[in-house]
Amino acid sequence: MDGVAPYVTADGRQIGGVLMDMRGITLRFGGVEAIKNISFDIREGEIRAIIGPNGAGKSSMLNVISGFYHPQDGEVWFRGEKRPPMKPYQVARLGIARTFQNIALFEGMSVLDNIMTGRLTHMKTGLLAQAIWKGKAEAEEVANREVVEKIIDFLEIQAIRKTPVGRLPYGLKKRVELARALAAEPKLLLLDEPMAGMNVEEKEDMSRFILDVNDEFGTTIALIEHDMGVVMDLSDRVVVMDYGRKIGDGTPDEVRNNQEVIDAYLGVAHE
Amino acid sequence: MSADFLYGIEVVINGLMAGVLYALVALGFVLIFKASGIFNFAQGVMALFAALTLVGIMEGQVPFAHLINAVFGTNIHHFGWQVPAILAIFMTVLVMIAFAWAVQHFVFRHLVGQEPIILFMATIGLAYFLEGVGDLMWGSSIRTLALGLPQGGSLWVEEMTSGLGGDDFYGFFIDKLDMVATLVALVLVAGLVAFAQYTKQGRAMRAVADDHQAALSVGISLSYIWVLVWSLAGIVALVAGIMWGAKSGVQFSLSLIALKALPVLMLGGFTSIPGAIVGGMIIGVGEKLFEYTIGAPYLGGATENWFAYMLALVFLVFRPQGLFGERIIERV
Amino acid sequence: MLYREAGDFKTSYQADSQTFPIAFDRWRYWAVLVIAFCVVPFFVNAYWANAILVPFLIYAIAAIGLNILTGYCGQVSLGTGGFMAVGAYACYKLMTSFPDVSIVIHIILAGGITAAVGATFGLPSLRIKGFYLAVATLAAQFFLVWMFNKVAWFYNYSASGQITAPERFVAGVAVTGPNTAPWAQYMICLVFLTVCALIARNLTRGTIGRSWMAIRDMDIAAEIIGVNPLKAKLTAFAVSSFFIGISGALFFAVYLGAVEVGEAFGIQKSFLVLFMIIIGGLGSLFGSFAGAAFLVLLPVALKVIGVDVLGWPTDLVAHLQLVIVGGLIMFFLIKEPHGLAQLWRLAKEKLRLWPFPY
Amino acid sequence: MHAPADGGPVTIPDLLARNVARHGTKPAYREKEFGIWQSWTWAQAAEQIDALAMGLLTLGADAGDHIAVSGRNRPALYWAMVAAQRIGCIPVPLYAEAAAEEIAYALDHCGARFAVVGDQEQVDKIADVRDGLTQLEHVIYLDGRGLRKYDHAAMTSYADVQKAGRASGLLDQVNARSAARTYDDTCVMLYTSGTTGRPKGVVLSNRNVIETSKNSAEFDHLRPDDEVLAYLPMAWVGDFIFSVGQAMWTAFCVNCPESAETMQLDLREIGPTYFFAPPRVFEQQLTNVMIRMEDAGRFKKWLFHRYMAVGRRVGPLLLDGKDVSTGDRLNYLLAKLLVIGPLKNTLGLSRVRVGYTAGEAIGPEIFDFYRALGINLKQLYGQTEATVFITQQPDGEVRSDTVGVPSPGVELKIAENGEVYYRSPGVFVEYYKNPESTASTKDAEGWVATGDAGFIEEGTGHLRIIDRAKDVGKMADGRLFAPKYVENKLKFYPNILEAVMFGANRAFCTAFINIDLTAVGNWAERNNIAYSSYQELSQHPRVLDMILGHVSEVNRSVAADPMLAGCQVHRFLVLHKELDADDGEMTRTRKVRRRIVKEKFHDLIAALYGGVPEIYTETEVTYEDGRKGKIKATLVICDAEVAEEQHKVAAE
Repeated sequence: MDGVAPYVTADGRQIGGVLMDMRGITLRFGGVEAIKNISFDIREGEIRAIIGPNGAGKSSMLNVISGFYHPQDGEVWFRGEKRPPMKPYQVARLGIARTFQNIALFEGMSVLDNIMTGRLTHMKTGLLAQAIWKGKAEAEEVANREVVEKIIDFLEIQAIRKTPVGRLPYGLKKRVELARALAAEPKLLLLDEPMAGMNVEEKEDMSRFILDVNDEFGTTIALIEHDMGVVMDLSDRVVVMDYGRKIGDGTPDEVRNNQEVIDAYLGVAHE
Repeated sequence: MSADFLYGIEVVINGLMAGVLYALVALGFVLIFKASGIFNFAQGVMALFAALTLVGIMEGQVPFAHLINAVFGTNIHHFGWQVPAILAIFMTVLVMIAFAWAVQHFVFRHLVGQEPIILFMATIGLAYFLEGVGDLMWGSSIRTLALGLPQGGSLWVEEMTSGLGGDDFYGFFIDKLDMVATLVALVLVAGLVAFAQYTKQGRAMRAVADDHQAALSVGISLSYIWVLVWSLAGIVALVAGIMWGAKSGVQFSLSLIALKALPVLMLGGFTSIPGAIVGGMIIGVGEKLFEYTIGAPYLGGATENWFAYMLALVFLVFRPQGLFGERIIERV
Repeated sequence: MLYREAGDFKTSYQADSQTFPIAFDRWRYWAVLVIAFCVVPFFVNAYWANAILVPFLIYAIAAIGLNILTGYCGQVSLGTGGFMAVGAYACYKLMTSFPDVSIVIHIILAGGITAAVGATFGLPSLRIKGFYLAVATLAAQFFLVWMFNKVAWFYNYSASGQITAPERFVAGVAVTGPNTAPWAQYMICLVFLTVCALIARNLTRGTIGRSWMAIRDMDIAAEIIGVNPLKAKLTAFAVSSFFIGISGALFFAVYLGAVEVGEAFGIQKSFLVLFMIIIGGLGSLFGSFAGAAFLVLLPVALKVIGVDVLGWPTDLVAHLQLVIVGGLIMFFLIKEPHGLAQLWRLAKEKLRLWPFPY
Repeated sequence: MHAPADGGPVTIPDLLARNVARHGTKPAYREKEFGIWQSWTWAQAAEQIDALAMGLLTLGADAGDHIAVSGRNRPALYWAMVAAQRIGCIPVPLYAEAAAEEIAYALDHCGARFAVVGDQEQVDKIADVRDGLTQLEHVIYLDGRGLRKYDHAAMTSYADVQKAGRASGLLDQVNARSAARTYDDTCVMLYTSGTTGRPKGVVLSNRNVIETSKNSAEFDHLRPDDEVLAYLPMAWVGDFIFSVGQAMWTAFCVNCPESAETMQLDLREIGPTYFFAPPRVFEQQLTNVMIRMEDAGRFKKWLFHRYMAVGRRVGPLLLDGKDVSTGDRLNYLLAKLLVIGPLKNTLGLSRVRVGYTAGEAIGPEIFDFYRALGINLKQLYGQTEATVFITQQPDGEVRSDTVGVPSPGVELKIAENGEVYYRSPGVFVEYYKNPESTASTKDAEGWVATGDAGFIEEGTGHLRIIDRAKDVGKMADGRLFAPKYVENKLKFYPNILEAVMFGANRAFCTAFINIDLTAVGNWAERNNIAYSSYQELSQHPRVLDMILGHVSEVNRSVAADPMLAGCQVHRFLVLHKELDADDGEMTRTRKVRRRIVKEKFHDLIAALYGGVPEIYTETEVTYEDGRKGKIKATLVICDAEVAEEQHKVAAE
């Protein structure tokens, strides 16, 4: 399964070579081992799910990928290069964007501004040019606004463009956060429980958007999700974690039939 | 022993004594901060206000005399009686408790759940407000606080220690008032610690500090605790006010001196009582020594104004959570 | 009620993201500018200039500066007084060392120097947050004031320890020194304020402004989506200090003329400017103006009512002022944390929806 | 009527070329997209059109082909129609929200080889019925969202077609084709939603469209700097004339909203100067205004009512240029400042110079409301077969109860049975592939039967429409039965959405009534009346009371008119469901299909005449997603107060 040969999924999407490779990642907080020597890869164009019971270390893993936590052990390879220890914002510039488990929008800003912040990694003009505004800064602003508007249109949030995010209902906030991540035009998109706390309808919308994103922009997506149904529908391959260990890795079906997984995860779910 | 060294010692001793006072005020901060997460910038002004009130009551001054005269064209100033110190102190304590209740009831009850920085700015507003009220009640002229506390250098100590360092050392010069202050402070600190450790309210206080929800769930009334800590802070402020007031008169600068407690906290950490004490000592000794060794000779003196802050600043850069504060693990 | 927006549509992003997207606001803005530049100068007299206009203009600059740091970037600073002092003394040293360079240059340079100092004191903000930082900035306040007091070089060894602004001219008109015309004082401050406000607006509307606000609203998330906290915070400190430095320079050179650091730039000044932006509205340029105007007018109003009308003693009124200001701060933080600017915004909303309630 | 002697423009493409020459750099089309109003000048639009035209050639479009166009109003789709004309094809705009089978019928009937559609929704609809459509060769879609995985064998994106076109360099061929078109060639074919039976394809020639556009544009002094909002179905003749015919003739700018939901917002942003809306739109707007004002504070309410009163009194007079006392003028000025101005503005109507309503009679108070705002709102009477204009109201002669005087170039005559006939340069060529209907509608001299009964007022020369000719019947005792007339009076109450009258060959009249959910629902909220469903609300005693009140009032006013006194509603019931196009009870343009309603609810009608107090019924309904279901209900039958017909007595 983990062969690096590119292949084509059932619905005709190109899955390319390895985009990100986590090798023997180990993360400790003081004495506690949140992640124990885990290795897995994420490949171009696929939707990769990370599942597992609460406290399995999923979020920690995402935080390692986005450079927020620094593993004591193991290597992170991105686009064929070993990634040196980096600050989160440097990781973002590599083209890795993410959303957060409990929404982390900038409450004080409008939807548009929030999404525009997603473009920061693409903005170059210096302080002076911005102070003058006319010319370089404005041109850059407009150019990026165009990109952002496409995304706004794509996620169907035109109506709330200028609303302060503070006033939005939960479901929409989640969507805006996705928009902000997309605005970075990431090579790898990390979604931390994109559907947590949503009703069925909202979940369906979100799933549709995730698929569309992967489909239209060919963005590689790694997501954490509790809703097994959703995961099985969405993802091409699944990593299963339990107590910081990797206990399964493969296509949804393979995982579904993996005894250890059933015991550890589905078992838990059935209680 | 060389005279210089001995003078150094003397400086340290004086520093320690000053430090104890800092620690005392710092405790006021810690109490409130632990219980309510409010960083009370007004602590200093509270000291000033307490001292003013004390003086005012003792001299039998009519509160708000100014205002009343201005509004009604009357010309009253004093009731014409003197109140004995003990009674006056007692009354002042009552005033501070009333103040504590008012603050809780009119201000911070409405700010529950706000970000700390907002609360902090609110206390700055409170400081202004209280200063104004103090001036309105008792007038803003510099007052002397005559509690009959011993003043001036202690000859006894001087004689005891003179000659230790040969002819050019005349013994330690240590102000009696400082000694008294130190004693009082020590007692109060001990008292507060004991209170926090062994009394019911004390335990409740710590419960609240640890976890509001939990405290609520076991039936502790937050606002009661908050009034309590504000009252304690008020009393602490009173003592500090008395000490400094007796030393350098009751005036606005008093509230600035109290600001010294801030760097103390930054050293000690906002949540740690021992931290506050140790921090106080460090600051006290540190600034005196610095002034003695570098400040006065090379920098033109008066370095106490900023040394404490600089020290804290530099220190913080290397240990943001302070000496005893627990490390914060950031999550997303 | 006054707004007529039908037919006021935008066909380009430039138009859509301009400062005053609504035509009506645009006209009002120009009207204000015209009055400020072409009308007021002819009527301003010494009293109005000294009591209200000039201090307002100067404090507005300072408030804009602090608002950038505190309101936009979320870093509370109590060092404003100290930084104003830097501006003032830098300006003084420049004026006296290079007498034949234009004062305008000096003031701008003074801003630059203050920016450097501010950035230095901003360094700790990378490690310490919230009121830890606020207290840390007190270090700047006390240290700087002390320094300008003790180091005679700064006040050219003058006996009084004061610094006094020599007479300087802009386009042949005296703008500093004893015999400066009120309108000249007013004009130079107005020009500086206008330019500063424009710069501030441009910075806050664009990339850098967004990274500031991102840091303010949620620093961790901000860093993860690509904001470099070091850059964001330091630029905030630098830009903020630049404005504050300019205001300090003007405050000394144009407004007071002679300054003793302790009283002119003491910690009270820091609080005053902080209060301006709290009352005016954190994170709003308009708020900076509103706050400055409010806290400049309040004492004047109180004095007029208290002393002139009611004939109360001055000190009493001064005390009342403390009570009122302190009270207002708490009131605003409780009732309207976004200050006058928010009230303004709401009023505007109502007018735009008129006659409908929503 | 013959082609312009000066050899002036004889086709829409000609007009386009003329506009490019005269107004090349002036905005011709705007669309709210990506947060701003994307704009195209006449020159740019022409380029886009040519590109598509050439693209269509590369796809092998032949002269005379029909090209279907379907989707929400978008510049690109308007261009598609002109592009079709450029290469001698006939554009056939279709109703975007029409059901798949309706679309299938149209596509099949006109034998379209190409279809230019908006988005996935349209593509899917066509895909559903594609097997049945032998002629349809290629679908061109505008918005590729979600279409990436579709089989593109017979499907291409609009942009790609244009690209291919630009690459092909077939411009000469395109020009040759459009040069070949004459004044009497077909300009467009429009399917009438037809209140009965299958839709008919109305063929309109260039002459029809251009002459009409010219006349009507001159009639209202339309100018190149006018702005219209194109939001009504493109398949409707009105939209074709306003957004294509008149737009091309006068070279004004056509603005397309971002989506149906944001229409109100976009309307406000654009602030059109020339505005058309069917009565229901004005009704809705008014209802919303009233509802929103309900929540306003005391003072605002008082202000609103005080100055709206002033507006009602003075506004219309000023509009009609009558002389008004200075006091009133000042008063109105105040009203304008405090209420009317802002109100107009928030509604987005403050710039409207000419506003039209048509299709249905409009309620007097609605009409007066807008006139009070100082909006020059006029009525016109028209048909697809007439290329819209039959009669319209000149400035200064506006009234709610007439439909105006004959439009320029239109002749009217009234048949003895009261049916209105007209003849004009706009009279359609034929019904496509349907000679019988053509013959039955249009006689040799070109007179066309409107199918409406009406009469021309003495003095004013204004036409008044009573009702559909075939619906004007006789009652058992021979008195005149004009249901529409009464129904409209009923519908003028905001609480009543629809009303259907019965009484032909009966002793007395009865009616079905649909309540307006927005209005009644809001009313219920304010009087805290709880209800769980439309059905429950519709049968709530207090609702019935309210409706009863309305009906009785109408009866009184009807009784006042001797001719129609017989048409008072004696008994009525409030329907448990809204009449709906999806259930075939209405046309897409929301006209009631009487026959179908009669059949479907025969049990209810029986009950109305049977004298029972209530009736249990089951009704089949179609849900949004096309599933069918049954709803059961017991409906209360109410007796209305009937006024004495003393006039008749007086008459004898």
